[in-house]
Amino acid sequence: MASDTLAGSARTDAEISGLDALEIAGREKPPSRAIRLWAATWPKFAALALAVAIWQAVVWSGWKEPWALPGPAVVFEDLGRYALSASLWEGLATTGRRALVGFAAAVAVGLLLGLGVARVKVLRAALGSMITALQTMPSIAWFPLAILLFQLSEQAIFFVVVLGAAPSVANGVIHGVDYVPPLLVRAGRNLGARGLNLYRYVIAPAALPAIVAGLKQGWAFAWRSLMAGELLVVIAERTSIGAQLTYARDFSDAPRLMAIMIVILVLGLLVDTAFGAADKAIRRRWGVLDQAGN
Amino acid sequence: MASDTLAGSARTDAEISGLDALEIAGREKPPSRAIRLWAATWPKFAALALAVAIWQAVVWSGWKEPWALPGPAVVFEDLGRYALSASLWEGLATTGRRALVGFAAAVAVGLLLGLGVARVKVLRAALGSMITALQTMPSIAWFPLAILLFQLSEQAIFFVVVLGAAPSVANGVIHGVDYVPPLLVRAGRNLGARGLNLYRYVIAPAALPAIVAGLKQGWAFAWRSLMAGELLVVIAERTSIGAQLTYARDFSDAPRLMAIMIVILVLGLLVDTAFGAADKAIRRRWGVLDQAGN
Amino acid sequence: ACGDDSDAAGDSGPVTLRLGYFPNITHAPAVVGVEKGIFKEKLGGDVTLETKTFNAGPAAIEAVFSGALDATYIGPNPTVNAFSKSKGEAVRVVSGAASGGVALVVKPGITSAEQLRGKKIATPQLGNTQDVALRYWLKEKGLETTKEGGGDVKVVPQENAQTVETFASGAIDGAWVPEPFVSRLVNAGGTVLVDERDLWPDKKFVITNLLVSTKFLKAHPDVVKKLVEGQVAANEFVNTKPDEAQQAISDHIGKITGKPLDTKLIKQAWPTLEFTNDPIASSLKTGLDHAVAVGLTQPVDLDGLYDLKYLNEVLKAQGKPEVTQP
Amino acid sequence: MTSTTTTPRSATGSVALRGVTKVYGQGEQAVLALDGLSLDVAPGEFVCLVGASGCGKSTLLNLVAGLDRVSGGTIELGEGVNPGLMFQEPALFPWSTVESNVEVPLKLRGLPRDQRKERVAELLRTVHLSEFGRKRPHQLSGGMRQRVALARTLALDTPVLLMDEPFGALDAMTRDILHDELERIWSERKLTVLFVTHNVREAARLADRIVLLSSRPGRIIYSTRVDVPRPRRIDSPEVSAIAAEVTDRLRKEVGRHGQ
Amino acid sequence: MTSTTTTPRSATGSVALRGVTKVYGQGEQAVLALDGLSLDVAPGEFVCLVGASGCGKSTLLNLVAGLDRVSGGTIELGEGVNPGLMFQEPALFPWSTVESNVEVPLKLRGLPRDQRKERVAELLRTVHLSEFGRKRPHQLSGGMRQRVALARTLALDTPVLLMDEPFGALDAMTRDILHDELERIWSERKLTVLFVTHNVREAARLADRIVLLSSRPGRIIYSTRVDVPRPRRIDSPEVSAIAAEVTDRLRKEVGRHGQ
Ligand SMILES: Nc1ncnc2c1ncn2[C@@H]1O[C@H](COP(=O)(O)OP(=O)(O)OP(=O)(O)O)[C@@H](O)[C@H]1O
Ligand SMILES: Nc1ncnc2c1ncn2[C@@H]1O[C@H](COP(=O)(O)OP(=O)(O)OP(=O)(O)O)[C@@H](O)[C@H]1O
Ligand SMILES: [Mg+2]
Ligand SMILES: [Mg+2]
Repeated sequence: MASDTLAGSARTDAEISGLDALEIAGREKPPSRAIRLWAATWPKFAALALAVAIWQAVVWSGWKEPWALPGPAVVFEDLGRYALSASLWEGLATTGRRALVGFAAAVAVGLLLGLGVARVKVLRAALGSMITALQTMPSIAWFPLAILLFQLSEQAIFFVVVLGAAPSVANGVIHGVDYVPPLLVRAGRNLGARGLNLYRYVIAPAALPAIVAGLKQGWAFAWRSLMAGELLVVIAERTSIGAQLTYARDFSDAPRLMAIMIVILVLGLLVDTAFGAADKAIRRRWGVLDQAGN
Repeated sequence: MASDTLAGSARTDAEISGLDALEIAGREKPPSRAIRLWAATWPKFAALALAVAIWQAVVWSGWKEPWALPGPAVVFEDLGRYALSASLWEGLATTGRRALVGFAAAVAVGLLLGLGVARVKVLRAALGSMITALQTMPSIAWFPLAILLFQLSEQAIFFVVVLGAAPSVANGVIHGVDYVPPLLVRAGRNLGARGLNLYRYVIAPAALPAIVAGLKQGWAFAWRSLMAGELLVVIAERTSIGAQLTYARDFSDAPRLMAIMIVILVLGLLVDTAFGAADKAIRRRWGVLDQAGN
Repeated sequence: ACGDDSDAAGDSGPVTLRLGYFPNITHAPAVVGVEKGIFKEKLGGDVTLETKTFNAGPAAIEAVFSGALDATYIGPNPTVNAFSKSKGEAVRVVSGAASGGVALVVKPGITSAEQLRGKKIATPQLGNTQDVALRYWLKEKGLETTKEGGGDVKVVPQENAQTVETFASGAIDGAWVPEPFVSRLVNAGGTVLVDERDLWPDKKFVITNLLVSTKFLKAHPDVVKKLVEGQVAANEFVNTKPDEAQQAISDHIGKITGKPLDTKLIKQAWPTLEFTNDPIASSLKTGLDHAVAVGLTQPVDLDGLYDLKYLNEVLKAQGKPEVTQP
Repeated sequence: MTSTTTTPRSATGSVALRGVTKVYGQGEQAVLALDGLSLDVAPGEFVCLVGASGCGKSTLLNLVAGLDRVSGGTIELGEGVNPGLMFQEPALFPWSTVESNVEVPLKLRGLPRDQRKERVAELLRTVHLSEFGRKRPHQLSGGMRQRVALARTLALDTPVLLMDEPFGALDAMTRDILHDELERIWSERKLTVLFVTHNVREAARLADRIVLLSSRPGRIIYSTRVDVPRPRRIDSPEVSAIAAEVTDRLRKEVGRHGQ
Repeated sequence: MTSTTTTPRSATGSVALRGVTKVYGQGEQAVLALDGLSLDVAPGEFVCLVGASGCGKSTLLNLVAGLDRVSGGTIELGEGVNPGLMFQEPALFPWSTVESNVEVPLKLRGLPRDQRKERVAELLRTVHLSEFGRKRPHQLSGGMRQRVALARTLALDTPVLLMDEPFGALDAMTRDILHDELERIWSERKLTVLFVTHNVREAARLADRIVLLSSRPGRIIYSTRVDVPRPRRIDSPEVSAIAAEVTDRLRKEVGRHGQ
């Protein structure tokens, strides 16, 4: 292993605090791909194992009756049964499709709204504060309007999802655009980028990190709104994760409820991994990746 | 009025597209404080007036029965009655207190979690993706756990609020820390900032814009979670905005429902104004204010 | 948690009874009992009463399961769920509270079951009593339904509040719902096609009963007895002074929701309800059989759900007819 | 502050400033950066601006480029002229590679893809960075970034070039080479150049005329033609003589200001 | 790449590089920035580094400052020495005023408030920016920012100063003044200075020793003592002579590389 400045000089060692040591450790080049993969994986498994262990310990302590707090064994058994049943996969298909369509619509609306508000003064004065206000409106408040507008169709669900997620996306865009370094905007203008081209070549890429962050928050809003909205319309012959979640609760079926929670967490993890990969790619391009230590 | 380069040269005029014209208009110094205030206010009122006008037009068109979609007059009348009743103010007091306490707790948890995950490699590998996954978990999934842990106390509500909002705040922090310009981190380290001092003098202020954006998203999550959580349990005849909202819906009381929605929007507007002021102050300091045109 | 701290079945010392209910017309005895101080009076000075209101059954059951609640007024479905999910351990029904108050409301012009073919009918929740009742009734009329909402008649489970919205907007053609939603649908232009009372022997079926946690029952049987006394007294009040009871309900709802419930609506719904101390165990059993018949659940063993000893003691002391323990 | 509106002139490449005033901020905080500055640059002229730190040179270039508004006075440019400005900082787009950075103005002009590639390669050759086309700005040294910025500005192909200390971060040799390149391009394309530098020899090496600005507020206090025939060498005695004279003037100005 | 571990030396202010190698990136993308560079700087010595653009000067300073890890070799500093680095870019904190920027290292050293204020005022006077204490970085000109960065680095009060083209954005006069200031501080405090510059005259004006780096990968190809007695003047014949010689060497190196 290469020695280095910091190790070679006693004063630095003495001064390094705990966090710093971790940061510096993070900056060291990992010797191989396998070790890198392992370094990224073991903490996840450790965290998982720890969580399950604590859960099991609490259950064994007899703190609550098993029907109030079922143990991991019961839940994973139910999860297994759930995974083998058609209802999970049909539910995933329905909910997944709705999530994608709804999120796509929300992103489209949010991007347009965000760009408009961020760059057009009148719109900002008129709607700027409204965006956060809309964001705080709980989904159920929109249900009556959704039904008025779309009856019991899937559009009603999309309506709720878009109203839930678009403000979040828009806020991400506005934040990103607001913090584009003025020097880069000037550079872009001087290079001949006006109007839409300025967005395309300067503002959009400069705001991209914040936009991705906004999309991530927007996804969370979309998903939560969807879980609520799927109760709005239970369309014939179509089961959904949101409906199953509520039914599990309605039937006081704690193991199934927790099984569905695990499914939701896993989905969330997958989506976050996608966003994380996008973010990491951006950070690598921008040259801000190294500092965070991964 | 001062003439200027752009006006003085025909080529530029010709090339300016619509959006650009607005941007440039925005950069002109407003002659006085009164006009500035007016410029910030009229679009809001115009938007409001437009919204109410469309609403009234739809109602007059007879598209839906008045009890399904009440007109502005009916709603504002009910809002007036609501504002004069004790229930609004009691509800606001209860809900407002819960929102503040819950949000404060969420911010504390979120900041710690975010900083930890952003800078400690093992934590990031273990929990990084979990944060977004937690964020996507709908509030109702947490209700059974909240009751198990905190019985029917207000803590149960706070639990749901914190679980809803803290991931959002943490994500804001992580995003902010990830994009701190490496040069500034290096400068800080070289000036002798290690460990906590590095956070205090460099990372925290550099990440502040993103953190504020995260707090704003977190507030929206907190408020929505609260609206759901307040139904979890109504403690000792204590009324709350969340309970009132749901009961208005349960009783198909469309005017009251819309009145409460207006209250929520107004609250959201107020909160956004506070966040907006904070953000504007930061942008002024950083020198990125002018470009956005306000 | 006060429920657990006196494990010895002693009756001495201060006890806290945590009672749950919904601010709702079908929970009239509970609301009136709390509002008029009837429970307080019957429980006496040694017992502190803490009340919590809920919006829906699951949270109340979760609260009972977690030990946050000792007793609650609740409908038949959550009762069965709580009993079966805890393998018959967690809860006991100690008294009835209300019967009736459920109807199938349809768009005007629909006058027979046959006309429901191809129509959309709402119920509060998949597999709940009203859902089962609708499906069983349709089955008897020769109309098929499926769990997923297909078949001759499309059953759409949705929240009651939403049912009012969707009925008003014409998205559904009818709904099998409890009060006060029956009245509200009627006010929105619906007509009652079936009053569920007509389908039951003696026109009686349970809509609300009083549930206590087994733990609490074992630890404080005396307190439970006093609670049942309170329930009986509350029903007495409700049945003898309906006007005062209706006003009390309206006021109480106003306190929680910020807007008193229109007494007109309460008055309209009132006659369809019967406030009886009999939990009408047979209707619960029959309802379950129906659920099995329409393929919504597996058979559930309800043995031991009812513990009506205290109720009968109270009734006997007052010289009223006792109810049958199943 | 007085001001007038003007009509554009026809001479492509000419730059005319009339009583240009620039105030930053408002009220007590206000900073008078330029005070009634007038300057005529003929088409094809190479003018070097010299002045103390903070005297308003960058401000002036920003105004001419139309990126800021004058507080008073007017700036006239030839019809349809969009001056190219090379900023004092590289101002590269951190999300793009070196190639893409240089390609942006070509894309914006709508050049077809193969012509763009060709031109980018040529420009990178001019600034001696051919091997670095696929790197990102953060992977370059300070001087390399400056050269990329130069290539990007040259890619604009405008008749008026505004350059703010374009060679400040370069070693003497690389700078010499780029002086030659810039002079070649300038004379080939008959560019008008407004060039800010702190290196008086550089000014004498490149300029047709050297203009000296006073310290805050910026005004022209001295202007001299450089009549040394081209090609010049930066270490030739003629260039040194001119440089010495300008340095002398500058010294007086800064000295005066210091008292 | 060979490497050894070493123990810290005792001499405060000494800097010793032994076979320092630095590789950026991995695999095919890898860039060898420094290749086995060895250099000893005695305590109190003023060394100027000169070299072509992109030859690894900034890399070297970053390594000495402990902000990057060497790929091979060792760097030894006096015990407990934390070298102060003035970056090639100003690297000011955009969220703070000029005063607060300069105050940061003082705060981090735990100086009491009134001493801090005094020291900040003194440092701003040194860089001639007393009036600009309350401005923010974005309100300053390029040269002003550089001077703030200088003040901030000086506030560190360390025995070893690393400076990366610290006066690159300054006009000749301001630079002369700051040369004097830097020389005064250096001799008063007996600092060790490693100073990167492209201005060979500046190097000859300031340095005890001038070190010339080759182009990628960076290696020392020439090193000369400047034996001109102090105080020196930048336009004195002795300084010019040394500058001419170094320029000559540099020219040869760049020329060799160009072929
Ligand atoms: N955005 C701004 N807000 C306030 N003041 C500003 C702003 N930009 C520049 N100034 C002030 O205007 C004056 C001139 O600045 P300018 O950048 O034009 O100087 P310069 O001649 O380019 O200096 P240098 O050679 O150091 O780059 C300075 O005093 C500076 O503080
Ligand atoms: N982060 C990085 N990733 C990859 N390559 C880098 C990185 N930083 C520097 N380099 C490369 O290392 C070499 C040396 O860079 P360095 O910044 O040290 O040069 P320099 O001598 O300071 O040049 P200049 O005088 O232009 O500032 C260059 O070829 C550069 O491309
Ligand atoms: Mg400048
Ligand atoms: Mg460098």
